[in-house]
Amino acid sequence: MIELQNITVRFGGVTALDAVSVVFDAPVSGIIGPNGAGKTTTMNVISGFLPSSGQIACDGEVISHQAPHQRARWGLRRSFQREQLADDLSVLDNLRVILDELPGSRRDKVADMDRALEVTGLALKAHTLAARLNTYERRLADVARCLVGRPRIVMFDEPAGGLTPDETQHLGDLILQIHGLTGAATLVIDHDVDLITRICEQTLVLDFGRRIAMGPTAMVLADPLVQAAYLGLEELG
Amino acid sequence: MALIIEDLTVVKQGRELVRSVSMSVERGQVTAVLGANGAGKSELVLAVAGMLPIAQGHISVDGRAIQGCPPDVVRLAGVAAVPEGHRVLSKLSVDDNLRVAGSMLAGDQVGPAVAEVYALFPELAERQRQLAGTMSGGQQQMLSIGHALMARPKYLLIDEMSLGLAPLIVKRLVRTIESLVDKGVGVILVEQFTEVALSVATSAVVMRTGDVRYSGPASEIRTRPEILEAAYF
Amino acid sequence: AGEPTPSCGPGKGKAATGKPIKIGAIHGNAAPGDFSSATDAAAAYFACVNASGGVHGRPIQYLVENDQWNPELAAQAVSKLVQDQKVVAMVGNASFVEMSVNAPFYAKQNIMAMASGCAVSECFESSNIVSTNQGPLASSVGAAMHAVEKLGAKNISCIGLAIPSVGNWSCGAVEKYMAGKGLKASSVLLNPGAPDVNAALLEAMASGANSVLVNLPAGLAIAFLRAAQEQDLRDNYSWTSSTPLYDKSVPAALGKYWSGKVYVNAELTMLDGKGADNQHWLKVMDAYAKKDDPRDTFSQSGYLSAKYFTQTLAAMDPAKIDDRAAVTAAIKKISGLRSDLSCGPYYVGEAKQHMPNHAGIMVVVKDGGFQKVRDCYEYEGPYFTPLVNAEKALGLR
Amino acid sequence: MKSKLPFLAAYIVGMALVCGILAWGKPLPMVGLFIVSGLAIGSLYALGGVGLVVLYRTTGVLNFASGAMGAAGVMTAWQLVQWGWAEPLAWAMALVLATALSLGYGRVIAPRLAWRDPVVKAIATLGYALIILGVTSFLWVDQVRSFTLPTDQMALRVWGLRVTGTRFIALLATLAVVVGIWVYLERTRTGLQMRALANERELSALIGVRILKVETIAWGMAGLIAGFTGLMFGDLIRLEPSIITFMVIPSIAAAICGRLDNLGMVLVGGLSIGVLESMLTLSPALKSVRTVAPFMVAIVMLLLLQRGRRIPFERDE
Amino acid sequence: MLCGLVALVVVPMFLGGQWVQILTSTACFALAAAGVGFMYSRLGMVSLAQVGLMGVGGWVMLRMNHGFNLPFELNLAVAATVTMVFGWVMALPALRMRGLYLALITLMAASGLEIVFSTFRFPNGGEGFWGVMPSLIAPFRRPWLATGNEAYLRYTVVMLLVGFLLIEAHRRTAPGRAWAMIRRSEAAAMASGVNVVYYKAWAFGLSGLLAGMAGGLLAGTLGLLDPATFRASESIMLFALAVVGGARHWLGAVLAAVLYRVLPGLFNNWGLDADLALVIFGAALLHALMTAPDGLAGQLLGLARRKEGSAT
Ligand SMILES: Nc1ncnc2c1ncn2[C@@H]1O[C@H](COP(=O)(O)OP(=O)(O)OP(=O)(O)O)[C@@H](O)[C@H]1O
Ligand SMILES: Nc1ncnc2c1ncn2[C@@H]1O[C@H](COP(=O)(O)OP(=O)(O)OP(=O)(O)O)[C@@H](O)[C@H]1O
Ligand SMILES: CC(C)C[C@H](N)C(=O)O
Ligand SMILES: [Mg+2]
Ligand SMILES: [Mg+2]
Repeated sequence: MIELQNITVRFGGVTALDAVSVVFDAPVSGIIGPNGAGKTTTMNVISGFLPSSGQIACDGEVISHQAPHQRARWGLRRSFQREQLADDLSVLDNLRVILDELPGSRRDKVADMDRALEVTGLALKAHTLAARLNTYERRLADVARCLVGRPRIVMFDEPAGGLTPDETQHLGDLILQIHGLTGAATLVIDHDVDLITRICEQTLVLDFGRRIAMGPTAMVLADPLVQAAYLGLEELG
Repeated sequence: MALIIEDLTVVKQGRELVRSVSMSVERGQVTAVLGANGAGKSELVLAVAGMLPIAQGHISVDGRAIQGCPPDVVRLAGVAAVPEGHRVLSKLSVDDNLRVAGSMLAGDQVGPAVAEVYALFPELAERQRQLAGTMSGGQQQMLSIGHALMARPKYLLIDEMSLGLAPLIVKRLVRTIESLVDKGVGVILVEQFTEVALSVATSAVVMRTGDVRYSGPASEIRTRPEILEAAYF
Repeated sequence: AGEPTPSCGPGKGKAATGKPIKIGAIHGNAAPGDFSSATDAAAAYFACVNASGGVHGRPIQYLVENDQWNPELAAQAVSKLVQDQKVVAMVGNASFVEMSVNAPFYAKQNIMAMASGCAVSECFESSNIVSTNQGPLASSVGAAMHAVEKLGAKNISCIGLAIPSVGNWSCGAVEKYMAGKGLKASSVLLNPGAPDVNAALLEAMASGANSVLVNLPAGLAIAFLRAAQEQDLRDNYSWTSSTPLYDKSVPAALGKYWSGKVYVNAELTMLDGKGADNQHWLKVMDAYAKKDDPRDTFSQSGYLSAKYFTQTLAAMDPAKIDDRAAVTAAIKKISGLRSDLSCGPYYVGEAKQHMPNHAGIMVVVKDGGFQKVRDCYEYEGPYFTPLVNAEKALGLR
Repeated sequence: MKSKLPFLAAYIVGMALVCGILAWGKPLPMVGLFIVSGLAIGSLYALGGVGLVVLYRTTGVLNFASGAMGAAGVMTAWQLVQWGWAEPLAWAMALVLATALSLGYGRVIAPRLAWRDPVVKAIATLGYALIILGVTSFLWVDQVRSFTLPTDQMALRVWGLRVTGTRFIALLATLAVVVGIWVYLERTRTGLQMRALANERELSALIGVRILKVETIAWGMAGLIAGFTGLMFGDLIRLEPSIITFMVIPSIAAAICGRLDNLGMVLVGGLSIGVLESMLTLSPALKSVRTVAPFMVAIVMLLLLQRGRRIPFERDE
Repeated sequence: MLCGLVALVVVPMFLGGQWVQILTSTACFALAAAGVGFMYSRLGMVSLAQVGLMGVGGWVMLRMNHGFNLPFELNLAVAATVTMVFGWVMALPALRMRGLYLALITLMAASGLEIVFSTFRFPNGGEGFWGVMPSLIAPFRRPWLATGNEAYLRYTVVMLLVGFLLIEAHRRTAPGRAWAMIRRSEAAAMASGVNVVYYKAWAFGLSGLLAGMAGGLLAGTLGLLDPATFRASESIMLFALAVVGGARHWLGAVLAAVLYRVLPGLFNNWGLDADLALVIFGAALLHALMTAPDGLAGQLLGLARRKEGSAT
């Protein structure tokens, strides 16, 4: 369960998030909204990259006072809208960076990484330099990074961007497995409404930094406010 | 009157990322380029734009050869490319980004051209003074497309047009493409959302690992999706 | 043209043959300054010696290295000369860095360096280096003495380099000299690369001095004097300088403004001096040096070192000439050599400190050139007491 | 820009405080002398810094060779005057030479390094500086020279210090460049294109900026400023190629005060560095290291300007 | 490896005194170049103060030598540690900065050090804290294993190898991975649990440690140091050469030092005018930067690899 309480973020005069309060209690939840609505900003706040007012908690544990790297060690994982694997490390080493910072025996860590590579189907590419991966493989590696080291919150920022429908399908399946494998709560931002509909039980809709809807995904998408602001259905109609 | 790519090969670090690819688009037509990841579509776009060296092949615009020309000459020749990954001039404001993209227009043309882009993307108009680097991913994508539109091109190449854009915007863009095509612009559209691409395309090219696997009318792919499937797997 | 080519050394005309005697030298020639004129002159002199029959019939092979103002290169150069080439002595060295780096090495290898262009304290306060030139300390004290005795200086501001072994050392000696006279002096130290000389000028003004002693390399000194000119201070102070300003290109660079106002201490005789040795120096340079090799104080100094060295070698047992220890011993025995180029006698001796040349002349910048205003006078001050005692012991006084 | 004003005010107050402490107990006329003298040298730092920032903002290259170009120019001017050329012609030739050197680099070498990171581009100019310095010191062997401009004869007393016409020219020229370049970059199309190019050269080309043309103008402009700066340094500092060449390092200190971006701050930074350096002479303990002032000020400024900056998400920045 | 060891023992015996000196100095600078090189290639951080830091190490080394009667190794350890801490203190406030700004702040520090060195000089056995006296310097104690010049060269080369191994050990373990991540993006590194400031400071410290060692060893070659060696422009030059040599590989550091010390030695031996040598040097620097993006080491290794490829 992820709780955001009264989160406000300002950039100079612009209010990117305006007193947003929300509780995500599904295994996989979505965040949607028009461009610039504040979705990425929300993830950045959760990661601790941006100063904000308000409070962030997970399963009752407040994490908003922690530095970003402490949150990561605590169990926060995320991908970026512009993915950011270390190009001069192998896929395996990209995972190992996370485990390096965590306690645990070497053997457990190796097993942990093996499982992540197995699940994502990257086992054969484990020793390939990240620079050699194509877009899809990089997304898979992102997922693998989110599987290691006992994650508690996992966040994906537009994971399906630039993927083909089949790749999106497969990636969606992987994301759905995360909760079962690790117990982590997952947040997904994407503009692919089909993907959100398929994998997210509940969805938050932001517009101009404000929460305009929250609830079961199907219900939220049927909301006329959401349709007007995001899907543009009536405009087309 | 067409943008013609013939026998194009692109080599990067000893690997042939694009191998003898030929395709063309006429003024007022849309060619969709489809294919799974790593097919070499982005490299193709960059090569046409003059951003990657070409190992072999010819590219011509309305009969004039442009292969080997630097990017600014290619754009002056009327070909505007939107590269993948919403690239913007991060330290310049939105307004300056658009103005500088209008460098080849006559001085009095710049204002109206900027206004047109703002009309298409009111989201940008609200943020004229904001530094482009601080905008959200989708906003940067709009700006990146705005760059290309500023040149009032004869041919437009867009790599991953819908990447990071809200459905509402994608719909709006599709209509814009259609109206550009009506005005006689030739468009090459690289898309993962095949639906979107095929809804506007007249012809289609399907690529896989650097090769062309299919080239023909778009309608055929719409009716026979197995062509695509073959290219994807 | 038409003049007979000069002859040098003990030889009697025929060019020398046989196994060469290897002599080394190190000069500094790179970005901040060119100190090669001493070795140029020494090379010309040795060429002249060889053409005139060499020493004991053998030619001198003169090996010159450039330290490029780089201490490591200086150390490498000396290794090459002393260890690899096995030179028997160093003659004509002129550098800002070489001596401080290599002084311990010379002592350890028991080789003598008869230097011609010493600038730093280590050069004068070392057992195996002896220099023909005076360096900043002696020259500054000489200038200060002139300022006090002839220009009415009561309080001197000594403008030196902010380098302990140069500026602090030499301006410090000026302060001690003044204190000994019951007068005042202070030091203003400038960083060699400092772009701003104005603040130093203001500092000098603020010290309450009535006389300014410029003890800087020529380029910096000119910049300093131009700052003073900018403030139109020519007539508010008396102006003296140590040797570096005694250079042909200086009067032009200073311009009319300073004509008759800047008094410069010269370590050796005037460059156009009429003495036999000075004339011989000029002739040797014309005959054996390049046209554009400078004819300056360092050149005189290099000539003199080479000449004294040749004399010493010629007086040695020919069998011992390739024996470095013997050559060193012979050099250390030098005593009472005289020349019209310098005011006092030249001597070496066993000592931790060598500065045979501590008397000089004064010239003034006048009408685009220099005029002599004071002939040979010996410098006073506590620094010279041990030297005077040594000279007494050698029977030179 | 607006948020910088209180910062600027705080900076000036801080500087005044430090100088006040240094001047404590000293007679006022003397303090005045040191302040004016500091402003005089500070304006030279500023001039050098402004030249660097102009090129950096227009091409993204921090040019370690600008001092060397200026040095080559002023040495040439000196030589031509020695050969009896008319002075204005000799000055013009200095500007022409510096501009040509700058253009040569901008056209031949800079494009081949365009894709390297800014630090590598900067150190490459050091290579060029060495070439120019080497040739200059080879052609003009070590010898004392001096270079004077007729404006050295005119002077005005400011707080007891005589300030020559040349110094006023240097200061006014700095001001003119600050204002002129600001207007040029913000108000003209070419200026805009230069900013774009400095931001990202490849993308600028893609969106239609005529790179060669714009870069030629930028390097030409920078060369002209470097040549002028060389003439000023040759007159006001010393006519020694290596000294003028390495003046680029304290000039960088001034440039840093404006974060390589804000020309106004470069001016303020340069002047305040000069004043601080001059005032340090008043402290017996610190006067021997007063030339450290530019670097200390630059470090403090950069740290202050850096405060509160967010994590960079992108690779560049 | 064996060949290397044999060469290490044998080669110095055949070199002249001059070349022993040159190579010793080369080894010292290779150590320092390795420091800047790894920081640049692994983290994208540029230090333009490395030679300045060598000066700090050298200063401490001389201070220790003339002040206390301790063995060489202990002095060297102190010098390296002090320099490391100095590097930290210098870098800590600068760690939020990146790219050119970080480089320039280190350049400013180097310029400051240059002035401090030239004003106060290096200790030569004099009185007081600064320890400078005007006459002959006091003796310097070399390691008891290596008092002769040849032995000292071997000693320095061994220390250089130790330095390389230290970097390599880092590269293959957690710090190396964290650095690669930081280089990619600081945000991504933090999101992976990497304490960015800590690891950056670590890198600076390691680089400073190597500089300190290098400076201490350099002090041992002559038994004294001169401020002219540690000018800010030398720091820039060393970084430039580290890039030219190839920052990603230890061979690059060696090549950088060879260009920095051996080449000028050769020029000097050939009697080339110092000014013209500067011109050649500058031109070579530019040429290498333009044509060898991975440095000379990258080119050489690429060549070797291609040869191997065609052989098999
Ligand atoms: N430094 C800044 N200054 C001003 N505005 C900013 C700054 N950084 C972000 N913003 C604005 O904050 C808003 C929120 O951005 P955010 O990246 O969260 O959008 P998003 O919902 O992720 O959009 P997208 O779907 O396009 O990725 C945007 O309108 C952006 O322009
Ligand atoms: N420098 C490089 N060296 C080796 N391979 C590379 C390099 N750059 C890209 N590639 C590879 O080239 C292939 C083609 O890339 P490209 O970006 O053109 O594909 P695409 O069809 O646009 O797919 P998408 O953009 O959806 O990933 C990819 O497999 C990629 O991994
Ligand atoms: C440094 C200078 C003041 C000294 C000069 N080299 C001389 O011999 O007098
Ligand atoms: Mg976003
Ligand atoms: Mg692509």
